[in-house]
Amino acid sequence: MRLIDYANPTRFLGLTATVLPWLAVVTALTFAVGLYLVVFVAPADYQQGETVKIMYIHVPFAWLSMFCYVTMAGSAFGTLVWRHPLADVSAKCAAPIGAAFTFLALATGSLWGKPMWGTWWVWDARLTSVLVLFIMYLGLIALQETIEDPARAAKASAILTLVGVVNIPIIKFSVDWWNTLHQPSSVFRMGGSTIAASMLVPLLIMATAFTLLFLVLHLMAMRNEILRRRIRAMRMIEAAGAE
Amino acid sequence: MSALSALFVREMKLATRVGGGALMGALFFLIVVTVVPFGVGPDLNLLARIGPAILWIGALLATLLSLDRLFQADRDDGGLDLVLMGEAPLELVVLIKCLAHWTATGLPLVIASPMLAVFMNMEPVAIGATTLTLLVGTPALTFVGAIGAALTVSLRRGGLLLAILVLPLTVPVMIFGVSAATAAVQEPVPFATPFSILAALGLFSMVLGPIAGAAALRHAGD
Amino acid sequence: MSTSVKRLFGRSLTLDRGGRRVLSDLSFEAAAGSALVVTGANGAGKSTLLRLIAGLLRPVAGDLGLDGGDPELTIPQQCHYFGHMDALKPQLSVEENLGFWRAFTGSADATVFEALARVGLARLASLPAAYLSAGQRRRLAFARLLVTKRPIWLLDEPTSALDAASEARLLEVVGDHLDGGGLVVAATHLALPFARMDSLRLGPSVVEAA
Amino acid sequence: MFGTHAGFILAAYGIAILVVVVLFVWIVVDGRSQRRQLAELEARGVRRRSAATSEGDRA
Repeated sequence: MRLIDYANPTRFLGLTATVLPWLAVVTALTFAVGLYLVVFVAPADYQQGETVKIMYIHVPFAWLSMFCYVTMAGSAFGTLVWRHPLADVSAKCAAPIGAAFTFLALATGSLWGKPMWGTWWVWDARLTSVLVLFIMYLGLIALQETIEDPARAAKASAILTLVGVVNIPIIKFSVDWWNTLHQPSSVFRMGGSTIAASMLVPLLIMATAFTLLFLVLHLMAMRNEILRRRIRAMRMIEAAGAE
Repeated sequence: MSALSALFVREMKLATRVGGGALMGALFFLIVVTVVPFGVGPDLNLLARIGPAILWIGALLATLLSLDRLFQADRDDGGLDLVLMGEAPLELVVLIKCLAHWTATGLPLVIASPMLAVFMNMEPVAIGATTLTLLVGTPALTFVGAIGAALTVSLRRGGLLLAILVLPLTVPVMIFGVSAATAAVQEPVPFATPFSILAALGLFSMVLGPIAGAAALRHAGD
Repeated sequence: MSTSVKRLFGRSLTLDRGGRRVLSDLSFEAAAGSALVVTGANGAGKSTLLRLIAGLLRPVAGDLGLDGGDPELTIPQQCHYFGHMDALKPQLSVEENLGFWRAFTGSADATVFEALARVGLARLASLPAAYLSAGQRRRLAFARLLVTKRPIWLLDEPTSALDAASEARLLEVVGDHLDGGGLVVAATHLALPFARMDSLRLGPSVVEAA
Repeated sequence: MFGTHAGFILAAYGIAILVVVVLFVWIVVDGRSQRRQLAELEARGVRRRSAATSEGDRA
């Protein structure tokens, strides 16, 4: 765990204060390059036409929806095993960002699906799994928002996150089984064809850009959360000292 | 600021702050609607046909399950005693609490319903009709549910009992809500008739709910 | 308040709770400007009497009356009830909690900040009530009696959870209320040194009378 | 320039930008409000327990 290296939240605040502006600049540059390639260079797909442009954001969102959950699971592990204070902060702050990216994966997928399949939504195995993931994010946020004490909230949501990790393969398997049993024909396969390099390069750059964006947002949210906990602690001291 | 507007503002603050759970109802709604296709299968035509009913059942359950703390929180901290002693008529207090609860919990359900209707593969007309019926019908569910919340205010496990008590009372709202929503897509049946009955039920429950709820709360202390 | 209150009285009050007779043929009289201190063992019916005056419980026989006061209002509407529970929402700040009761109860008296200063919580106005200690919660609940004007104060164990300094401050505020022509009925098992007081002792005989 | 499905493409990019911007603005606004509250508390002379102990450690 890299977070162990700077166990002290104060040091974390200092370090991120110097790193964040640079990271933001790199993110913006990567987006500029990626979007340039997507708009002016990348070719239209011979089957899907120009709608393939949606892929350059849809795939990064789908990737981040999983990456974000992995980040949360790692942080949850850090919370439960090492009881590291920054680990709960990381897990808590990743949840809303992950939910937003998962929502965008669903929304952009729907906007891509309408012209391609003629419907906004199908209960395809892959889509359904992402929807279940989205609900799990919202459930985690709801759990964190319901428990007022951050330490207790962190433990409870860490357990739920890890239970989710154990369950994800089972959910994926059962959803595959459920759908193929009923309706094998309408399953849309994205990884079916190999992607040409002229599309792959912009896609990878966009994926990198969104991953960097996630890092920037996550670090910013973590800084806020550290301050929020400090304020909470200070208010409790103030209440105790005001007799 | 008058007593009742102060009450509305406080209820909204409580609902939207940490632990208030304003959006919990909408989340529950989403889950109910998502689970249905796992039960009935992913057949889009079937889902489109049962879509309005599923949305209505989801909204009904989400409303009832979110109502159990409507008066209980106030009773547990002693605030209800002060409200009972106050100059503001208890019926209006119940009405305001219901309106605040609907704004914080029911309105998000209505706003979420077009999105969930897409999952049900519903036609644009059906989506519009269902959303409209939910907009008119969910306040009725809240007002009727408030009677159950007031009756179960002093019980430890009131939540499930509340649903048992109130579900039969919501049958008329369900019937006319779903029939108005389906009438919009099925040609021969008129939309306006069931819809106006639904609106009438909404207005009726807006009167009945506060009166019955206030009566139940007055006797809860004895 | 058109006229000030003169006298609160109960005649032959009888009250049952859960099939048990808690008060039997009880009469009392409390005059404005002095405190009626109700004492008695646990279960003697002290809290019940206060809840009865507050209109939260109904007697099976007997009646309550008030000389003076606002004829437009019922007795409970002229009472402040300071019971065991604090009626505070932990999610709201100290100021918001008190501000709500000030707006809800009507006929505003002191401002929120004046009342908070009076109970020594002015510094914590913006703090969520969840962070308060038991004694601070109690004082905040008491501040509710200061933000709106009601002539009759019903105090149930008012000094529980308070330290000596806070208790002295509370007694001073109650004394001011009495000086201003207010009426206090306090239930307690401790000796409360009010300047002018009458006492009403609820004995076990009351319970056995059932 | 995006062919017959321009509306869908623009809608996809539009909603992506909207959600990301809302998320970003929310985080920035939240950060400002936290820093403001911290400054208020510090102005009132409230001190953190950990700050006190870390000074104590150094001493």
